[in-house]
Amino acid sequence: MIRQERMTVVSQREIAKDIFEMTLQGQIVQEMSPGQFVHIRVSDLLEPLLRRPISIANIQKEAEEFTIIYRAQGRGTKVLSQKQVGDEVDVLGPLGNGFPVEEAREGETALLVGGGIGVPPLYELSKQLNAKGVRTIHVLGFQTEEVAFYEEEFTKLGETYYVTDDGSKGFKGFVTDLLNELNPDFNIFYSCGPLPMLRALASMYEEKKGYLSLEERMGCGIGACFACICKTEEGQEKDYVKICSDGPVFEKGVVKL
Amino acid sequence: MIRQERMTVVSQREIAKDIFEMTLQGQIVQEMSPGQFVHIRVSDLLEPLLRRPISIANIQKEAEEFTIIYRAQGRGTKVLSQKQVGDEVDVLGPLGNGFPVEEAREGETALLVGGGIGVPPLYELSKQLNAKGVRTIHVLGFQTEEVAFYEEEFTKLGETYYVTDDGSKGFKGFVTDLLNELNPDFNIFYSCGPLPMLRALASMYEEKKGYLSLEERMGCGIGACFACICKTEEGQEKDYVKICSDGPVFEKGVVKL
Amino acid sequence: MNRLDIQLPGLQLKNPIMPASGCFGFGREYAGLYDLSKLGAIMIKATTVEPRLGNPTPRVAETPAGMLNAIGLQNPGLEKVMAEELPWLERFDVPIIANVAGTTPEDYVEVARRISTAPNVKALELNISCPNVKQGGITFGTDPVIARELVEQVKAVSQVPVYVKLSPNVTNIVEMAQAVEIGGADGITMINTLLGMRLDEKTGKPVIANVTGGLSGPAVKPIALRMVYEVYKAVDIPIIGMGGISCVQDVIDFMSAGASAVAVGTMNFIDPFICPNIIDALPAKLDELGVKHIKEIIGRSHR
Amino acid sequence: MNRLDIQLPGLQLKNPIMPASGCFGFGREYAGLYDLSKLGAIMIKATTVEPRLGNPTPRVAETPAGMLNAIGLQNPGLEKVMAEELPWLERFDVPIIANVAGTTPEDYVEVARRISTAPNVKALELNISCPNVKQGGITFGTDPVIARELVEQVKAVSQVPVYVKLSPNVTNIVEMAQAVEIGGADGITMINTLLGMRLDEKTGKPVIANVTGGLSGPAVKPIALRMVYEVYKAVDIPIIGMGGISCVQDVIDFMSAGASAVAVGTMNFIDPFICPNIIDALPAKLDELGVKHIKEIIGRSHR
Ligand SMILES: Cc1cc2nc3c(=O)[nH]c(=O)nc-3n(C[C@H](O)[C@H](O)[C@H](O)COP(=O)(O)OP(=O)(O)OC[C@H]3O[C@@H](n4cnc5c(N)ncnc54)[C@H](O)[C@@H]3O)c2cc1C
Ligand SMILES: Cc1cc2nc3c(=O)[nH]c(=O)nc-3n(C[C@H](O)[C@H](O)[C@H](O)COP(=O)(O)OP(=O)(O)OC[C@H]3O[C@@H](n4cnc5c(N)ncnc54)[C@H](O)[C@@H]3O)c2cc1C
Ligand SMILES: Cc1cc2nc3c(=O)[nH]c(=O)nc-3n(C[C@H](O)[C@H](O)[C@H](O)COP(=O)(O)O)c2cc1C
Ligand SMILES: Cc1cc2nc3c(=O)[nH]c(=O)nc-3n(C[C@H](O)[C@H](O)[C@H](O)COP(=O)(O)O)c2cc1C
Ligand code: FES
Ligand code: FES
Repeated sequence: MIRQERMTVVSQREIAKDIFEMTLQGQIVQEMSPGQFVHIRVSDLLEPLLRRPISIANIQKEAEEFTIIYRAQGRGTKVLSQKQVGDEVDVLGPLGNGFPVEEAREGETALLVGGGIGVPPLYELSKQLNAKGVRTIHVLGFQTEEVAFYEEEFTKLGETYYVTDDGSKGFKGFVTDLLNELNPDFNIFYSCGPLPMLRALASMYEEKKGYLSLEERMGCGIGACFACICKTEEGQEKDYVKICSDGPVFEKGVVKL
Repeated sequence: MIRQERMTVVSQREIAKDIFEMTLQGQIVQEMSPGQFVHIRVSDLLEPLLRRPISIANIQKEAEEFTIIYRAQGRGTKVLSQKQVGDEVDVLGPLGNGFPVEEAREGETALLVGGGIGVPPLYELSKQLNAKGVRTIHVLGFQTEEVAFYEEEFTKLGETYYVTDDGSKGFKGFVTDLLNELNPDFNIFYSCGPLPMLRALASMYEEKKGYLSLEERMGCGIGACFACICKTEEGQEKDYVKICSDGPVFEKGVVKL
Repeated sequence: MNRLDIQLPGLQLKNPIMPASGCFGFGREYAGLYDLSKLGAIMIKATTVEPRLGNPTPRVAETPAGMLNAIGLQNPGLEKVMAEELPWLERFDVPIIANVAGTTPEDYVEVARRISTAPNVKALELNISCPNVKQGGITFGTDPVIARELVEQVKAVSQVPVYVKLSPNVTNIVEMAQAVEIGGADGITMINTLLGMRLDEKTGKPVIANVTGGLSGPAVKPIALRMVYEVYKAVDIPIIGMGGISCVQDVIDFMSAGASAVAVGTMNFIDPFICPNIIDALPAKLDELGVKHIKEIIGRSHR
Repeated sequence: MNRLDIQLPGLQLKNPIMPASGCFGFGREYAGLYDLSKLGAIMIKATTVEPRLGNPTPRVAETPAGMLNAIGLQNPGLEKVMAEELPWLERFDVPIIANVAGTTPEDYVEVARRISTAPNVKALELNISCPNVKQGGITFGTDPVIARELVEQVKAVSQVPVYVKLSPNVTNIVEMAQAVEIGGADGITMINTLLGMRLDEKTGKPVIANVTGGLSGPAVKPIALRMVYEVYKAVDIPIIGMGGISCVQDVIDFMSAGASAVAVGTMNFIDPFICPNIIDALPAKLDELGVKHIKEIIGRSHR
């Protein structure tokens, strides 16, 4: 169930240039699953006004804590990055439908492809896949080394490749370039990142089962305002889906990319 | 000179119901005098937007600290009351022309009459008067005991009388009622508080030299926007004064009350 | 004693608080959060004869204390609203106000004729003020003669009272209000959004794919309040006020200016529980103001 | 190389940043804070033939991300402005834009004729959009025919180029802009304030003694930006844009939408150093955008 909760900041640190990792404590953690997101009110004042959608990156149910990783670039995320341990944050969540962990079976291999601030939700996904005995390969794209993060964390869980636009870390180029070279063997892929990346992946692995997490500007985050519409491919039951409540994760082939 | 400074909160406490005492540290303290005010931006965000004018209640030049006492009632002052020690606050000041301490001479007696949140600036005034050997009598009006403050502080400096609307502390009634009974002997009076009180005082002590501190809603606080105009009595050089830059303290008889 | 009930043409409101059209879908999402029967009424999303997919995305953008939207009247169309959405809403004890939109007068008439027969639709809200569609919408809302004629035509077919939703994007809001009153409107709802724009910081191009969008949220409240105040003085039909309501005090403000009830739009997105929270907070507010029934507040600015 | 200079009719601007009329007095107060020669220009407070005391107080009220004002064109009158304020401003190396107001066309003509002869007045800004005075002001700003005629009369007597300040309180801003262009305006300044209101929480009565006030500040920026965007497409004279500018990005936004220069109003009250701060921040912003001269930004939303 979707709930609104004032959660407490347990930790906040800058883990890469303008990239913050924040851990929040509260009850709604119990209902979270990988690929879902929360809608965060960064200030109790009326400006910035709208909530910010941020993916769930790490869930720790026993501690009632979850972690987000976000880029403090615009006005709202900058305000968020100024919160201190002990401050309260108004969180609406968990929202949307996440990555289907159940679609990968024990012993199979899952390819996880992330780009920039699309990388965070893949971490919890990888944790849960590994927990059920799915092997994971991580291919993570960033602009430069400066803004890359979580190398240690991902490496612990499986084979991990970094790709940067300028080659400052790992492979130079696009994640799809690396994938072409690597030609990994896998049963299913999950991805979150910029649209061009998702598009390239979807056409590259047309034959494979795959799940893609999309982004759009949001109003309500719960399906009421029709802000985050995405048209579907021919032959789907509905003409459109709402990214916030039908997604943000869709099976490849459902939405027009 | 008027300056804008990010000052640091050194202490903040609730000293009566919804009445906060906040001490700020910074360089502009050096230029402050009693009866002047500061214009405070309560948030770096765009809402609440306008600065709040608050009187200077206590100046400690050696420590580079000054104190304000304010009622957290509206939106902006409530935000201010949530600031914690170590937070920074954007202060414009010192502003306006304060109480002329020099008009009272050593050995003379000054009557200080305050009402509600008009009481704070009288504290620094009393300190400075006492420092130069002027005897002070304090008559302080509040709605109820709950919202009264600084009894100890004022009592240390001179004879102090409290007046409340409901008699819950000190004399019951208006400050002017008490003054009628008390009939104090003094050379000069200084006052800050609600307009009806200032009006009553001005007519009660028509013969005496007196200084009154006025309030008006402000925009700029420095004399540029013409928000805080007050008409003057006949015979004055100008038709109007600006409370922020010509005042907030005026000699009795200058402005139309 | 119910201190909050309000009677308006066609509407027996338990309380004067309702979600504004387009900010609450057809209620399904919020029904997962709280009991919709708590609301005074529900203004459902604009309905047109045919289903509409609306404008391309991005459709929303943030502005200082406000937001822009250019949804473009996306809705499943009259048939589906009649067959699925309205019957589903019958489970709640709450009157529905159907927001009616179209491209031509015939569209409006057709939607009004049909939708006004739904058992839980107690009133229509003629949307002559949507700034986000090329045809219809706002053009009906900026010309008093066209507006009056449209109201007359819709009144002729509607089975329930007709409220007209005014656009703030006009030189003279009073003239528009008087025109729809003459046309036979039973009430006025106001205001719809103000036309605005945001640019992408890097490219300088409009953020909203439709170039401009409708501005709503707290930023517009002073404008909405002024317009309600002016219209209250000039017409004899009741006003449902909206535009930036974000707290119980804002409700008091709109009713003081002359609104008989209010709608909350944008703030549902920021605080999904805002409507029930405001309803719960109203009695204490009335105590504070020394008022027995909320009706006593209506129009007090003018007294 | 100066990357910020802008040439406009009558105005050689070092940079496109100037304080907006009424938000900077005649410069004296801000001159105590920084060197006014740093500014691109100064738009001085509205000047009328006779001295004016303006409206009763309260004259300002806060709103979400904005403020209302109803100063009512208080000013010392033409004689004193000519004799004291303008000569005093001559010590700064900065062009003055004189804001001209009045009750009748004759008033406007009289002020324009005289004030345009002051040596540092390089342009006039015809204020046909003040919402806070009963007569004149906004009535000239909402009727295109009356506006055009007034511009023609003022142009006939002015020694310097005439900019016309448009009111946003109209159905069709483009029509107004085109009318003043036909009337001979050399440029347009926009926007003035939007008519709004705030009520006292306890009494429900208007906070502003004049009942309504003009809304300004960040809240109105999306509306102002949309209007600049629309007018830029429709006229060939330059625009000085304003309405809610609060940071260097806002300047880029207004110029992207089509303004050749901008004015900062309300935010001077919140951050008295905002104009010089923005000027200092502009070069780095241009670097970020990969632009050599700020001129290249003008109108880029349309390209
Ligand atoms: C389902 C979902 C999950 C996301 N997960 C993450 C995450 O884990 N980490 C992360 O750093 N970012 C994530 N994003 C992107 C993040 O929401 C935006 O970067 C953020 O909202 C921008 O806000 P701002 O205050 O920095 O920018 P501003 O420019 O102040 O934002 C203005 C408005 O535009 C919206 N907006 C701007 N950019 C985007 C965008 N790219 N996507 C959606 N809305 C946008 C904002 O939400 C806000 O309403 C996610 C987005 C979605 C839709
Ligand atoms: C020169 C001067 C000195 C002052 N000194 C003190 C002091 O020492 N302690 C104290 O508690 N109060 C003082 N006040 C009053 C104080 O400024 C207001 O109580 C405060 O601005 C209200 O802000 P808010 O956020 O609580 O209310 P809101 O209702 O959010 O205020 C909305 C707007 O109205 C203005 N406003 C509301 N009430 C007043 C008022 N009474 N006077 C001026 N502006 C008002 C606010 O500044 C703001 O712009 C002083 C006022 C002036 C003019
Ligand atoms: C996302 C969104 C969609 C809207 N859709 C409609 C609509 O379909 N019909 C309508 O009459 N008004 C629509 N509106 C306008 C609102 O009903 C309301 O009049 C306006 O937003 C002002 O109220 P607010 O400031 O509380 O949001 C919409 C507003 C928003 C923000
Ligand atoms: C207190 C105040 C006084 C103003 N006085 C004038 C004036 O005398 N003449 C004028 O043309 N505009 C006047 N304006 C309007 C501003 O010049 C400007 O057009 C408007 O405030 C929008 O800009 P902003 O949002 O940056 O304030 C005034 C605005 C304010 C806030
Ligand atoms: S954000 Fe409102 S429907 Fe998706
Ligand atoms: S507050 Fe601006 S002149 Fe006094």
